[in-house]
Order: sequence, then structure tokens, then C-alpha cells
Amino acid sequence: MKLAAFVSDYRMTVDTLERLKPEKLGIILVGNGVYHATIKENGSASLLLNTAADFYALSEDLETRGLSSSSVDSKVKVVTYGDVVDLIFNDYDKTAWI
Amino acid sequence: MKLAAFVSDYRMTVDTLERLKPEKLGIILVGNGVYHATIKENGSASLLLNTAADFYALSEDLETRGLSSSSVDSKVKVVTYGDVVDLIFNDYDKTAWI
Amino acid sequence: MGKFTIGCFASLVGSMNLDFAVKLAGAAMEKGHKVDLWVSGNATMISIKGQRAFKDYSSLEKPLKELMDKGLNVTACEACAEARGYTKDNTMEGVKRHSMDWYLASAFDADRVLHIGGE
Amino acid sequence: MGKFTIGCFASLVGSMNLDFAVKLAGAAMEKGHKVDLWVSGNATMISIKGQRAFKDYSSLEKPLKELMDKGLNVTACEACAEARGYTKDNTMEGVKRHSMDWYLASAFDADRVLHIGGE
Amino acid sequence: MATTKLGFIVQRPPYKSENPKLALTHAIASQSVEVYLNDGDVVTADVAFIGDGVLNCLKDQKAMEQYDLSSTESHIKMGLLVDLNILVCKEDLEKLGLTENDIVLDAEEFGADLKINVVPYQDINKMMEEMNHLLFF
Amino acid sequence: MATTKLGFIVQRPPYKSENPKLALTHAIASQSVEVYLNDGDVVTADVAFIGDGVLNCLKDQKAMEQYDLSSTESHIKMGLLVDLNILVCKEDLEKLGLTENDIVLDAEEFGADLKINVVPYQDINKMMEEMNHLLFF
Repeated sequence: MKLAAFVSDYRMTVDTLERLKPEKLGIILVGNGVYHATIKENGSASLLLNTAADFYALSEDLETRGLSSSSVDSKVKVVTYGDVVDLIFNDYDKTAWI
Repeated sequence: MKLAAFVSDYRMTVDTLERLKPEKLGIILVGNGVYHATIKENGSASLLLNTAADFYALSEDLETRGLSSSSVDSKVKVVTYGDVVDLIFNDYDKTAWI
Repeated sequence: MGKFTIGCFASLVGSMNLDFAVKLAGAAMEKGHKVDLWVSGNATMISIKGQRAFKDYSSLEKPLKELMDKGLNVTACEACAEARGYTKDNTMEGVKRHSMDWYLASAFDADRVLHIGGE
Repeated sequence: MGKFTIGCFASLVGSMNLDFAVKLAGAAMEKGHKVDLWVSGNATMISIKGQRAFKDYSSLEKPLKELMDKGLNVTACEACAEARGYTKDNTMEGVKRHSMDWYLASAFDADRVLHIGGE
Repeated sequence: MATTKLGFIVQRPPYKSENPKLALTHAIASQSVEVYLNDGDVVTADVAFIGDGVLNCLKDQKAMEQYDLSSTESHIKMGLLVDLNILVCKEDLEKLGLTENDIVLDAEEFGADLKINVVPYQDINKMMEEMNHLLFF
Repeated sequence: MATTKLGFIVQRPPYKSENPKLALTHAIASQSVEVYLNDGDVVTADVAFIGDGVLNCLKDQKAMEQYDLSSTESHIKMGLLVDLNILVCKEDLEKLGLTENDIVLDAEEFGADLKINVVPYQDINKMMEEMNHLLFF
């Protein structure tokens, strides 16, 4: 399957994401999930970004939190709500809100 | 200060508890916090129980979750709502719901 | 263009997951998709009428109504609503109330389903 | 015997923190303490009248009323309630509504304060 | 005549959020969905407990006695009664120090034929592949 | 004539729960509490951001533009305007790779005299010791 997984937390309380093994995985960072795209805790990028996946972060939620697109990790593509709709419909066939 | 700290989560998303340094610390496990008193993850008791503190677990919340008092770690005293009131009023002077 | 079923279980104020659901519904409709929004659990809070729009709180009555005017189909879980004291009388006009099978029926012929859990 | 101020910000159904607050208030009153219960944020959900008591959902209207009859003082944050569409008209009898300073005033002469945050 | 398969994945413990219970009540609603569909059209619901979600399956939950609230255990039994396929992750039970003795396995007292399936995670992964849509709780 | 000191400790990030904002609005309410008290009686509120709570202090939050919602940043500025003592944990800022340049430090545009105090954690610990009651958000 081609799975679009939404991450809306910075501190995750489940280990589901590391166990899912879809043929294609997209991780869409929304809500407080966007901190994974920008915060370098103790100097290191979020471990989440080591997952074998394509990464997206919602522009609107970055801006809401005072995070600029320039601080987003190079692995992560900044997208809008409209882009998220297209990702869901065109690039993936199932979704998971983790 | 003498602090009664309430823990209501199994997966904690804050590190506050390890940083508080009151003269006397009581950790009262309520809600899903009671899993710390019983679950041996990968064979080990919860790391929380290594904190220098007195531990209590709410009997009503253990029973709600199907956890028996006999499975509670020996460091933890099983208490009732009435006992919690007495702890708050008699043994501690401040509270913290972590 | 497809059918998109969004289920949301998060509260009106707080996690902003319900704000996300409403905005995503709007973005999907702009792209020509048909959208069903199912609210259950604490998300039934969005169905009550007369939410006062303070700037300090998420206030979704207005954006929801605008999207419903454009064809957004919003249904609240009846039992979840009633348990919280949201009766038929204090439900926002245009929001339907059904039992949980409505959500599954909406998913039956949906091209995509996004289920957003609760807090 | 002392004065105990409990503040709770968690939703009516879900985390069970509000169930905890109500039970703890009852246990404190049984021991002769005077209890003020402040509900703010999603906990204002407890103040709405006509919650239907299904066994599948926390239903706190009845236990709350029983405790109020015995002297429990319950006050809801007015702005938090209004933002969620809980008006004076649909508020449970006996529950007061004030601005946030009421909570601080209650804490002023409280012997103990337990503040239970939201989800 | 078509079938849509929904997979309900419960990844969190009970009583902290309403999620696990709502997963079950929604999955059980697959039994009555026909009123909205054409003859022969069907929605099926499979339920899997993974991670801390397996804690929902502990037996002897006394939520009714303590909080006047139906237990998640009783909802799982209702699920068996309406013949839902319910999977519990074996590795996650073991990780949390639990055995099949600790969890609800059947609902014989209600006359349910089906039993809980304690299975390796890879079986749950396979189930997820087979579903049309996934709902994570 | 008595003073009760309340310490508001914010330990979680903004916009995931209402907690951080409610901490500020409740702390600001210390300015109007006298209506309930006798002459000379006072309630004071100190606010501390620790752990991920320091993320509330990031500047240029565009919550109003994006979600029609006042930002936590604007609430912090309101707190300064009514002369609340607001502490931000230095170690936690550093841990998250943030500097004083990244956070709101004053509310000069509203005429506030007070500034945010970026302090070592031990100063926040000391504040907690001095308070009569603590409220963790």
C-alpha cells in the first residue's frame, strides 16, 4: 500500500510509525508535528526524519507556531492544505493519523 | 517544599518530574499512571519507580483497568480516594498534576 | 474528482485537530472533491449552535456554515452528542445527527478516508 | 478541616480526569473539608444541563448534583463556556459562572489547591 | 454488490481518551450499515490492538463498579458477539509482560462463537494491506 | 492584609492543548481578583515556561492570520503588560536549539515596562519554593 501518515505531535506516545511497512510511505507533519521539521534538540534533527519516507510539513501550521520555512530541514517539503489534498488523492491510497 | 505529584499518563511527554527537587516528594499514580505500578515492560519495572519519592497508586483506577493489587510493585502503596485527600492535607503542602 | 470522508473525534477548542479537519475539508472542496465530515466523541462540540466567537478560542461555527453552504455534508454522532447534553434543539442548523453506521456508510463509497482520532 | 480548591480543565468524556476531580471532591467533603471546584477549558462541558446518561460515557450530572446538594461549590469559567455555546440558559442549576479571577480568589484562602490541567 | 473493508487500529490504552471505545462502537456499527446501502453492499470491520492498545484487552476491568461506566472489556466482548475479527498483537503483549491469561479471549457467556486472535504483528500488517481504508485510534 | 502567591508552570507546547493559553489568561486574572477579596488582600501570579513549554515563547506566531485565533505570543505580551513576572528556562531554550533572538522578550509596542526573564532552571525551582500553590499546565 501507499500510505500517507499524519503526525500531529512532537512527543509521540506510540511506536506505530516505525512498524508500518508500506510499499510507499509519506509522513505529513501537521499541528505540533511540524516541530519535527525545524527543532534541533541537543543539536540533532528529529529522529523521525531518519524514517524511510517522503516528508511534508504544513505551511499554515509552521507559521502559526512562529517557525519559518527557512528553518525547515532539507528533507522536508513545505506544503499547503491544497497540496495535502493532492497528496492524499494522487500520491497515496490510504491514510493514517498517528 | 513537600510536594505531592500526580502522574496520570503511562507514556509521559514532559520531563518535569525528574527535575523537581522538593525536600519531600510523593508520587501519586492515578488514571493511566497506575500502569507504572504494575507493568514490567521488557521485564523491567517502570523507570519512574527509580525516582527518590514515596509512591502511591489509586486503588479505584487499578481496578478499573483490570490490574490487581497483587501485581503492584512493592515500592508502591495502594490507596483510596479518601487516602489521597489525607495525603494532600497531612503529608504534603503543595501539589503538582504532571 | 473524488469523494473524501473525513472523520474527526477531537474537541472544538484545544488540539486544533478540528480546525485542521475543517480547513482540509474546505481545501478539498475547492479542488472539486465531494466531502463528508463525520464528527464523533468530543468533536460533536462543533455541532452546538450559538458558539460565541472570541478570538482567544477556536470558533468554527462560521467557517463550518460557509462550507455547508457550499455543499459540505456534516453529520454528528447522535449518542456522543446526547451524552454531552447537545440535543436536537441546540444543534446548529444544517448539521445532521445519525448513529455511527452513517460514518461507515460514507466510507463505503469514499475514494479516500482520513480518520482523525481524539485527544 | 480545611478548604480545598480543585481546578479541572479536562473534558467531560474521555480522559476521566473530570471523573477524578468529582470523586476527589466527594472524598474530601466526606472528611469534612470545604471544597470549591473550578471548571475551565473543556471541563466547562460538565456545566451543561440535560446530559443523557448512557453507560458508555462518563456522565457526571447526577454525581455532581448530589455533591452540590451537600455543599460542593461549583463554578465554570464563563468565557470558556460561552465559546463552546454553553449559555446561561443551558447551564445546570446550581453551577455558577464567573470570570477566571474567581478561581484565584478561591485559591487565596485555600489550604490546598489541586490544579488538573487539560488534555 | 461491493464490499468495503475498514481496518480499525487501536494503538493507545483505555480510559485516557475515548478513542479505544469509539473504535469498537464504530466497528460494531458495521452490523447496521446496510440501511444506508444498496442490497448486497457490505462494509466489514476488522479491529487490531497494537502497542499500548493491547492494555484495552485486560480482563476484569471494573469500570462499572468504580465509575459507573461500561468497560472497554465489555465492548470487546460485544465486538465478538457480532462476529468482528479482532486481532491482538502477540509481541506487544509479551513486551508489556502480559500473557493470554491476562486478557479477554472470548465472550462465551453472551453466546459468541468467535474468539480473540492473538497474532504476530506481521499478520496485523497483512490485514492492514488488505483493507480499503484504515482508521487509527 | 495577606498575599497568596500562585506559580503557573507551563510545560507543554502551544496549539496542541488549550493549557498554555489558559495558564496565561488565568495568571492575568490576578489583576482583577480584588473584587472578591478584602481590602489589602492580594493574589500574585508568577509564570514559568519549562521543557517544551518554552516553544510558547517563539515570536512571529501567525495564529490569527492562519486560524483566526489569538496567538500564545500575544497572551505572553498581555502578561507583560499587566506586570506579571514571566520566567523562561535558559537550559530548555538551549536544548531545543533556540536563543533569545527567537523568542518574545518584551511588549514595548503596548507600553509594557517588564521584560521576559530568561533564567537558569534553578531560579524557577526557587520561584516554585516561594509560591503558596503551584498550577502545572
